[in-house]
Amino acid sequence: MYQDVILDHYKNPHGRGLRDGDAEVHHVNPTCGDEITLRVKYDGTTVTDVSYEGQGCSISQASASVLNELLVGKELDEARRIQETFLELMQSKGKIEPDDAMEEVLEDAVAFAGVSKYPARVKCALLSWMAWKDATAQALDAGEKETA
Amino acid sequence: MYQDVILDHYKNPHGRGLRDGDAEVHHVNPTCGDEITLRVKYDGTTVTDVSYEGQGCSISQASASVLNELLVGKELDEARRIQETFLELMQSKGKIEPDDAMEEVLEDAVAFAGVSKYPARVKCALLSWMAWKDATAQALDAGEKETA
Amino acid sequence: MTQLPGLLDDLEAIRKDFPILDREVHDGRKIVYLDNAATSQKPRQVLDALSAYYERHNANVHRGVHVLAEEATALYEGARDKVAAFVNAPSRDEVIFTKNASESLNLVANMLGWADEPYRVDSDTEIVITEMEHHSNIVPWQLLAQRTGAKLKWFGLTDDGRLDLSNIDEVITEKTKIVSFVLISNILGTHNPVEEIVRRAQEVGALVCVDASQAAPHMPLDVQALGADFVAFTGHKMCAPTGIGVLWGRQELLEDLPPFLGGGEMIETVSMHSSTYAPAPHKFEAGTPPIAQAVGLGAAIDYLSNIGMEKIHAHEQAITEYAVKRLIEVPDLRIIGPATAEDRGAAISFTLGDIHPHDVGQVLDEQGIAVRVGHHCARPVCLRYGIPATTRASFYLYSTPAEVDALVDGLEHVRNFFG
Amino acid sequence: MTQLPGLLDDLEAIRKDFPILDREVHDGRKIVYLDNAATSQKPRQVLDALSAYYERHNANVHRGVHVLAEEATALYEGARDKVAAFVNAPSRDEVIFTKNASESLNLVANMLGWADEPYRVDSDTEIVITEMEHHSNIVPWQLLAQRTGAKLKWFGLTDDGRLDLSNIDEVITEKTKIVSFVLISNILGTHNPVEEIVRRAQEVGALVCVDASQAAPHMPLDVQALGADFVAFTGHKMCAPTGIGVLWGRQELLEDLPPFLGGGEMIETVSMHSSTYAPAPHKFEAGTPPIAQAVGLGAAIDYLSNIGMEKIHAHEQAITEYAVKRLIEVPDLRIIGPATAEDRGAAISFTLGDIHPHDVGQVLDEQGIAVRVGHHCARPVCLRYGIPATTRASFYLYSTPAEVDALVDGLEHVRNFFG
Ligand SMILES: Cc1ncc(COP(=O)(O)O)c(C=O)c1O
Ligand SMILES: Cc1ncc(COP(=O)(O)O)c(C=O)c1O
Repeated sequence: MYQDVILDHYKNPHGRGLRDGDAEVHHVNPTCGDEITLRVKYDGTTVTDVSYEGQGCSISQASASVLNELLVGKELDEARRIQETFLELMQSKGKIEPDDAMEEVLEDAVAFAGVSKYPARVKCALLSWMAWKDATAQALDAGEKETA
Repeated sequence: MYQDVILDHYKNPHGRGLRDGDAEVHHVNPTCGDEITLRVKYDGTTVTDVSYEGQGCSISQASASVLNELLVGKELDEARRIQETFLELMQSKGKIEPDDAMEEVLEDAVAFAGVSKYPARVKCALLSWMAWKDATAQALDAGEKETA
Repeated sequence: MTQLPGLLDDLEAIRKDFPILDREVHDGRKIVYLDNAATSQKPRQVLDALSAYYERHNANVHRGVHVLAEEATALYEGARDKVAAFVNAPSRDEVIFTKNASESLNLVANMLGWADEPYRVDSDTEIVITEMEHHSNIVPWQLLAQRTGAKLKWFGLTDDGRLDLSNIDEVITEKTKIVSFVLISNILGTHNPVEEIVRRAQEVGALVCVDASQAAPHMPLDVQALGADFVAFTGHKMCAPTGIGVLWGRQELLEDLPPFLGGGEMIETVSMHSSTYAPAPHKFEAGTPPIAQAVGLGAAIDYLSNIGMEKIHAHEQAITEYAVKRLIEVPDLRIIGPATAEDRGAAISFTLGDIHPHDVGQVLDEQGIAVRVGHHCARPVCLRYGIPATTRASFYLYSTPAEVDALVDGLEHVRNFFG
Repeated sequence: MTQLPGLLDDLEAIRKDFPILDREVHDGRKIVYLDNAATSQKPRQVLDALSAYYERHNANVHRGVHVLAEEATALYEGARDKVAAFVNAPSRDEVIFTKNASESLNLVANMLGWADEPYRVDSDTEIVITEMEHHSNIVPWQLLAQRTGAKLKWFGLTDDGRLDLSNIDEVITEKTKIVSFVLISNILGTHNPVEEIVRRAQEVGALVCVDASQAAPHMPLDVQALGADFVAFTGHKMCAPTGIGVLWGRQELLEDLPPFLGGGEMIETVSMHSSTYAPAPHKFEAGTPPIAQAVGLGAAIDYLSNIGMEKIHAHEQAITEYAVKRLIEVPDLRIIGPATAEDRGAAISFTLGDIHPHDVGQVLDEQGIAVRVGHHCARPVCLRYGIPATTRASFYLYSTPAEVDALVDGLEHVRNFFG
């Protein structure tokens, strides 16, 4: 399960550190103590930044780094599609063999396909993605209230 | 376990029915619902009567009949010795093969030796004997109080 | 062999699956096991599943990152899937593993005792059970009533062994918080009318708990069709190992209700000052669960389902009908409970003249016939019918008409012996 | 093979008794099972006892008059005798079978919550535990405290992983009703000083409950020598099946204290209006007990006793001493808990630089080495030492020095992999 891509992201994380954002969340994986604090920043419907800090295993750390690389700069719809595809892959119990179409969407994140075989580790891989989803919902809520 | 002696006592019980006594007890075997009401009568230290009524299986009924036959007319010490010997036999888990000496003490009651192999039935066989012990203690207590 | 419509075709093959049925007792008599309401025998397939678990996959479940822990977890949680499918649960998370049906019922009683409104049982509220409950569905409610001040009420019985629901509107009232009753009585064999009770309970907003210990082993069980809120049953009566029971509960309830036992596995996060709990079912499974026993229960469910619960039910109905017919021919024999095969399960209680059930059971045993005697953990039923105890013969998928014949012959012998 | 003084002579023969130790994982690697504090493996002898029970003797226990019921009862109650002898209980009636140690500990907490004076835990009283307890010895007391208003207090830990008893007179006071603590910690390995705690508890008239889950499998356990009032442990960690635990309690207490679960088997007599309870231990065993599992526990006790608990303890001490010596040589490895072999059990927790325990465990698993990672159901210990989790290797009678070597080599590989 430790693809080189994963180890690379673990050792050299992208976009790590907390920067200015529209919303912040703190998520914990109670079974193993992995934690993440994550902020999202939007410009209209464009993801302009995802910044984060946390502690955890290589899988949860690498996964946050891949998320940053993949989602920053994307339109919200596209980012959501990526998040959902990643979720689907991680819940596949190793049964999805990523095809070209999926690889195009997920890029480096397809390296996590192997992790989906390990139920105990799926939650690690999903930690930052769930945090992003949550933070995004909060940012949009806040945005709407401001507009209203 | 159903020796002829036991069946005889079951079908033709000795001394059944409640008569005048110095003390009365009511004992129940909760696991099977066997019940006995038993009265003892003493003349000094002589067992002059053991009368009883109850419902239960052949073992508990026959055992009460044997008790009546064995103890009525005996001196208290002798009756106690019989009771203790019977208790010992019943708790032997089938490991005591009654010898002549025991047969002399227990007479018909040696027929219950086989019952001691059946843990579920030992309590049935002991029901009246425990009731007798209890009633006797009460009768003596009462006697002492009168004397005092 | 006597042929009856409805019997399982492959009865001989099925019997071969159960090693103990070859057991000889009392100098070479093949055992006639008619004590299935107490516990069932176990097929080879279940014993093999146990051995395979211990010999190849044994580890503690959840949280492990090593192969064995992952395999054990998959097997344990796989058993939960099987149970969920077996009872047609809307969600696998509604299936709680306990140690037996008694724990399942105590779990419900305790959850309600510690619950917040609107579920809380307290001194202003009432609990309803019936007079034909197993002690395991009486004592937990007596304890709850004592400890909370709630009032315990119950449905009585008719002379022919059925629930007397004539006063249902007085028994189940606006004060009732919970109605707990047995689907099929282990002593009378009565199959109770669920719908009428559920309808009235829902009318007053009471929860319904069904003790399906004598139903789950014998017929298709559909918790959604039952309409209850909780359903309890026990593994050892349905070909599974001892040490495993099930409580099914509706998801919203399991989310709202407080935990019962505290410990490992049931928590989300613990500090010395406070703890939060895992979502159901884990919230209710403190400590290392009965892992191998759950796996065994899964194998038992596979075994029963492969044969088919409908077919098993038909088989037992045929046997029961035949048994009722033959038993009522025995002089002085009185059936305690419905004396027909309608709306009844495969347990038949009876008395035989004045002969005490202990003596009946013992003399049957000498002939290799295993029945149960006593109050069958349902003493109020004996009180109700004014008898100290009954003799009970109870059947299962491997029971044969020849075994019924052996019982009837055995009873003849009992009568002669004490006659 | 590395030879250490104290190792069991017949280690190879012993390993052959455990079928799973031949298991290969990840393309033909023989498993190195170092997760014994989570659960132990089972010897053939125990599996055979289970099969023999189900294939020849299975029946429900107590009250039965047929052969199988008598045999099953004798086997079940025989297992109680074996447990009583194993822990040197003054009476067999002091041995209660539960489903696991967690239930045993919850049973104590609940008995005290419902007890009359002088045992009753209520809002004027205090409960004492320690910061190194397993969640199963924390959460039941938190629940009890919440539900009764009692105050929960605890002993803290020293930097080297031992109980800090310096303030014992402030922690255990005249208000203390119960002191419950672990004999050997499952995360730190610490073996706690019983005498000092028992002395102080007795001084103030508090009861003492000892969680011996990590002690009973590994060394002679003598409840009389301990001087406690209750001792809990669990079968699956000592070669027995899952689904069985033990609570030993002093007879007078068991007589005085109220029941916990209600149901079949635990009663003396039941009517709809009230019930009376059987004497201990049955008062605390509601429903069909884990019969086969108790029989399996009896077989496990025979197995361990035949080898000898003293010898098993010496073996594990030798392995642990060797493991500590080798582990502290691994760069960046920090032992969480006593870093010596004195007064410690055979579980060793550690961190490895910044590498997360999940990663350590996973890469060890790829090499066939099974360890546990996480908070080991003792999260307050992780909080205390400011770490998210640990990696834990834990040994048993079948562990070998070669397995310790494999672990150390495996850790080297982990360091290189993430280095
Ligand atoms: C110290 C300690 N106490 C209690 C327990 C709980 O045992 P069980 O999970 O069998 O209930 C464990 C093991 O998990 C333990 O290590
Ligand atoms: C109707 C009924 N309810 C509950 C139980 C209790 O089951 P267990 O003893 O497995 O807890 C039984 C069986 O003993 C039963 O027949």
